[in-house]
Amino acid sequence: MLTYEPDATLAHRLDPRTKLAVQIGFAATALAHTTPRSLAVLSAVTAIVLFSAHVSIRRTLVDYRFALLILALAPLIAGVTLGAPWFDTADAIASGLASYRVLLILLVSAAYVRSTPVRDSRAAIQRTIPGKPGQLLGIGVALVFRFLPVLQADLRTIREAMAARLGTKRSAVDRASTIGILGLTRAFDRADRLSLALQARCFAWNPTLPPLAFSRLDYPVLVLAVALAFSAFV
Amino acid sequence: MIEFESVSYAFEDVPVLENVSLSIDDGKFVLLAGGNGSGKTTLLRHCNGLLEPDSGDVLVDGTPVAEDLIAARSSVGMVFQHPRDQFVAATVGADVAFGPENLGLERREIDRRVTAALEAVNMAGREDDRIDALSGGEQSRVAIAGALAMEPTHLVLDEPFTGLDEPARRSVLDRLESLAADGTGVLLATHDLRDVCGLADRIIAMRDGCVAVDGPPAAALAELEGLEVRVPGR
Amino acid sequence: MIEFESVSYAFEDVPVLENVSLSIDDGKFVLLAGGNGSGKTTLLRHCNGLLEPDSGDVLVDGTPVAEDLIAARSSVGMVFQHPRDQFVAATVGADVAFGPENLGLERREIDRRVTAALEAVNMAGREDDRIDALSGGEQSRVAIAGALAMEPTHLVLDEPFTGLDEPARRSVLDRLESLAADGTGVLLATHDLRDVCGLADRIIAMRDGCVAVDGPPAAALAELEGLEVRVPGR
Amino acid sequence: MATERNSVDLVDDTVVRQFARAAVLAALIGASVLVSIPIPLSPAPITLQVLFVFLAGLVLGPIWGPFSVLLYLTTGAVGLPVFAGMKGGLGVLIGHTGGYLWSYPIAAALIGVVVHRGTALRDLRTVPLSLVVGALVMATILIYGLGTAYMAWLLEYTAWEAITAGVLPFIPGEILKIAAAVAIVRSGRITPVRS
Ligand SMILES: Nc1ncnc2c1ncn2[C@@H]1O[C@H](COP(=O)(O)OP(=O)(O)OP(=O)(O)O)[C@@H](O)[C@H]1O
Ligand SMILES: Nc1ncnc2c1ncn2[C@@H]1O[C@H](COP(=O)(O)OP(=O)(O)OP(=O)(O)O)[C@@H](O)[C@H]1O
Ligand SMILES: O=C(O)CCCC[C@@H]1SC[C@@H]2NC(=O)N[C@@H]21
Ligand SMILES: [Mg+2]
Ligand SMILES: [Mg+2]
Repeated sequence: MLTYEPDATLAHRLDPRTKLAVQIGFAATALAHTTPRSLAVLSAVTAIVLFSAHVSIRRTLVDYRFALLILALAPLIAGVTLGAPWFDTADAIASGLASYRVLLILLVSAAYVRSTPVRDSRAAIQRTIPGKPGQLLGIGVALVFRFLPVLQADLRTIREAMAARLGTKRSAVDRASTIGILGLTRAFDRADRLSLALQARCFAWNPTLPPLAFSRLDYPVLVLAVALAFSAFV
Repeated sequence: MIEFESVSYAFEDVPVLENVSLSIDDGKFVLLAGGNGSGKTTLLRHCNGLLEPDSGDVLVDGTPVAEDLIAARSSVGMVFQHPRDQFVAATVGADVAFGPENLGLERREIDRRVTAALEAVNMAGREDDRIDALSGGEQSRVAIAGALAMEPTHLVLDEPFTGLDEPARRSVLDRLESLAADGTGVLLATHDLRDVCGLADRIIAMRDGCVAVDGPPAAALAELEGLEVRVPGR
Repeated sequence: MIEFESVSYAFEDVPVLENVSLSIDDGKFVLLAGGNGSGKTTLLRHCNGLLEPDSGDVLVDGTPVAEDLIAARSSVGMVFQHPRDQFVAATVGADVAFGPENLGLERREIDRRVTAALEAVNMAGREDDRIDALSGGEQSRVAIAGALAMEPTHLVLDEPFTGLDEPARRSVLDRLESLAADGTGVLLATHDLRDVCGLADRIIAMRDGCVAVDGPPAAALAELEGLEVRVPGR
Repeated sequence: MATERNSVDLVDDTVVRQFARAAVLAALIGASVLVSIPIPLSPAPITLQVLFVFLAGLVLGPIWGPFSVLLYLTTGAVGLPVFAGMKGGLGVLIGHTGGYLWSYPIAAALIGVVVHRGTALRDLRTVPLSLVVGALVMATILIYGLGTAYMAWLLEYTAWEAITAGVLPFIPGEILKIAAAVAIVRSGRITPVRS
């Protein structure tokens, strides 16, 4: 699975806001252009981005194999017609090019995922989105990061608790509904206890934010991001 | 009898148990001591197949656990380190009855066992209480009752005295003693040997995933120096 | 100083605290004893406004908690009975830093406190460990560190020694002793008075939601008969 | 010390309570994608996300429900593997299932507004069943409308192609999810925070 990995690549050293800007600029221009020529240019940009984060294209494509399959399927669905000629090649090609750009967008965001720890993303959100919503979204991201494995583990624990006392002997429906209801109530119990923990630890609107600063490296990349965004209009 | 034959286990790539061999005879009261992170919980979870060894074998009454999980789980009762992980129902009575129900017992026998188990932990008459409205120590008691009600031939307890008050602790200890006298094998993990080591037939102490000390109390106590365990007189 | 003035509290219609009055002076080490369900946790949760009394008043440093929650929450640090209820971040370092961050301290000071708190619980250098991958006792230690790092003027601990091994328990006790000596008010709920009552300035014991005994250790110990608490020599 | 404390601006307790629920529910939506069943008929897999979007609107209401879903989208955007098939990244939000994802917060808001009629949350057991079901059906229509429209635009499908690929295969599943959501809130095990 594609997740953050500590490293010292160019992408790892960039400010998360710069990397977000690049993704947005890239997506904007990719959504605007589907000619083979522009897709060739965008492919080159994608390759550079992936290289700068040491993302292995092969591993990423394996991770995204399902999305790939889907995107390969898209032109077929688009090409099939209800009457003669049964298959419209022009439609299929148009859809094929359109889904190829979606693949490029996915790959570019893979570079961000590989190179950005949650702490950085949280800091970027809190510094970019003003006021209380930004604050809550930032902390919220950190909390989801904590609770995602916890809730997954809860489901495992419930299954273990049932297994340890031979719950495996019950019917599948009985087991599934126990796991479902228990998993859900446990999650909401956790939320209510989390709110006590936040209160006890002085959860405030104006905490010290994680450190974050643009470096010299960021400016040229930001210029690139802006250029990409503007190229959407040409 | 529960036997470990050169069992090793690692979480991902961190080794936690290394080449552990031991056996717990029926009718013996065995203590499992060791510092935080020494591998006690990991060891106990092998006894009923919640974890499977990476190498080596765990046998219950002569059969490898993996070969007959149902047999292992009906003869090994387990109290989890965190009582809340163990609950599968919303009320005390329903939770304690869960195991006996899965054993396919008659309703009369189930009720008898639930009552007896709740008495042993000083929670008689609390069948209809909601588990999430109990205090911490009361929850620990219900977790113990859940395992007792299965009347297993081996009982494995992971720091079961957490949060128990004095009469409850006394009562559970008495019950464990009389169970052992009647032939149940009891394996109890704890940090504090001070007043249980008088009851034990044997003490096993772990360090860094290995069995460091294993023997009758008198001999074992002398060797526990440096093992991060509380002993009488220290 | 933390003061309770005839505080009563009921969960729905079940009375849990009845007319509790007491005060905890700065620099005193006070033990709170009592059987399961006697109301210790409920009482402690009033100290920083996690619960509000149905009648009566709780004052921190002379101000009613409800009137100035900020003061109460930043000056009363709390360790929960279940360490896992207390975590708000995915890694040890991020969790311990959460309190100081919300107090708006400078990054340097935050880092200093995190390091010091982790040292006090024998977890130095474990900042980047994932909390979910810690053993039970290691989690208890991190929970204590989270409260210590807030450097509160009152410290409230609900059975903090749960699952701690001997060196960690010793280290935490030492830290509590030296904090009390430096003026922090320490209120520690526990079932086992055996080796802490030598350190205490005062013992409060509860029964059925009322304060049953309150006084210096020597006098209190003599009155604890029948109060479901472990005392030395019993 | 005193000045330092005065500068702390505590988050209100009722806000904390709803916020904590929103965060945990966002994590729950993310955990639910462990079950993603690819189907050959469609570029989108079968998932349980919509069930939790329903619960967000029903249990958290018109403000915190959409917030929770928005938080889910944000964590996905910054790379947590919370989207279908355990994927993450801003790209997914722009990709072929992006329309569905963007419709989720709007759907949660719609359910919250219809069911609770305002920011003070109602006890769900007192809300007429028809209103709950009606809200869920409207939300479903919204999700599929936006989801398929975006997919059709992005992948250059005609309207009919988009409907066969983006709507029809999911209808039976959607009926089950509505039934499950209704059963859960009627059971009374999970209730909105009422102040
Ligand atoms: N899920 C997990 N993933 C990775 N490592 C783990 C996991 N669970 C435990 N560990 C590690 O395995 C080691 C042994 O853990 P275990 O829980 O068996 O210790 P223990 O002896 O029961 O400790 P305690 O007295 O604190 O309960 C610890 O160092 C812990 O960090
Ligand atoms: N959320 C709740 N709803 C209803 N009743 C509760 C709730 N929490 C606690 N109680 C009841 O209040 C009483 C006191 O609980 P409390 O947790 O304060 O006890 P305690 O002294 O901390 O016990 P322990 O030593 O077991 O931790 C118990 O009888 C418990 O059943
Ligand atoms: O990439 C994602 O995470 C979004 C997947 C969208 C799945 C859609 S939502 C409506 C429909 N019903 C399903 O079960 N799956 C699709
Ligand atoms: Mg353990
Ligand atoms: Mg308690």
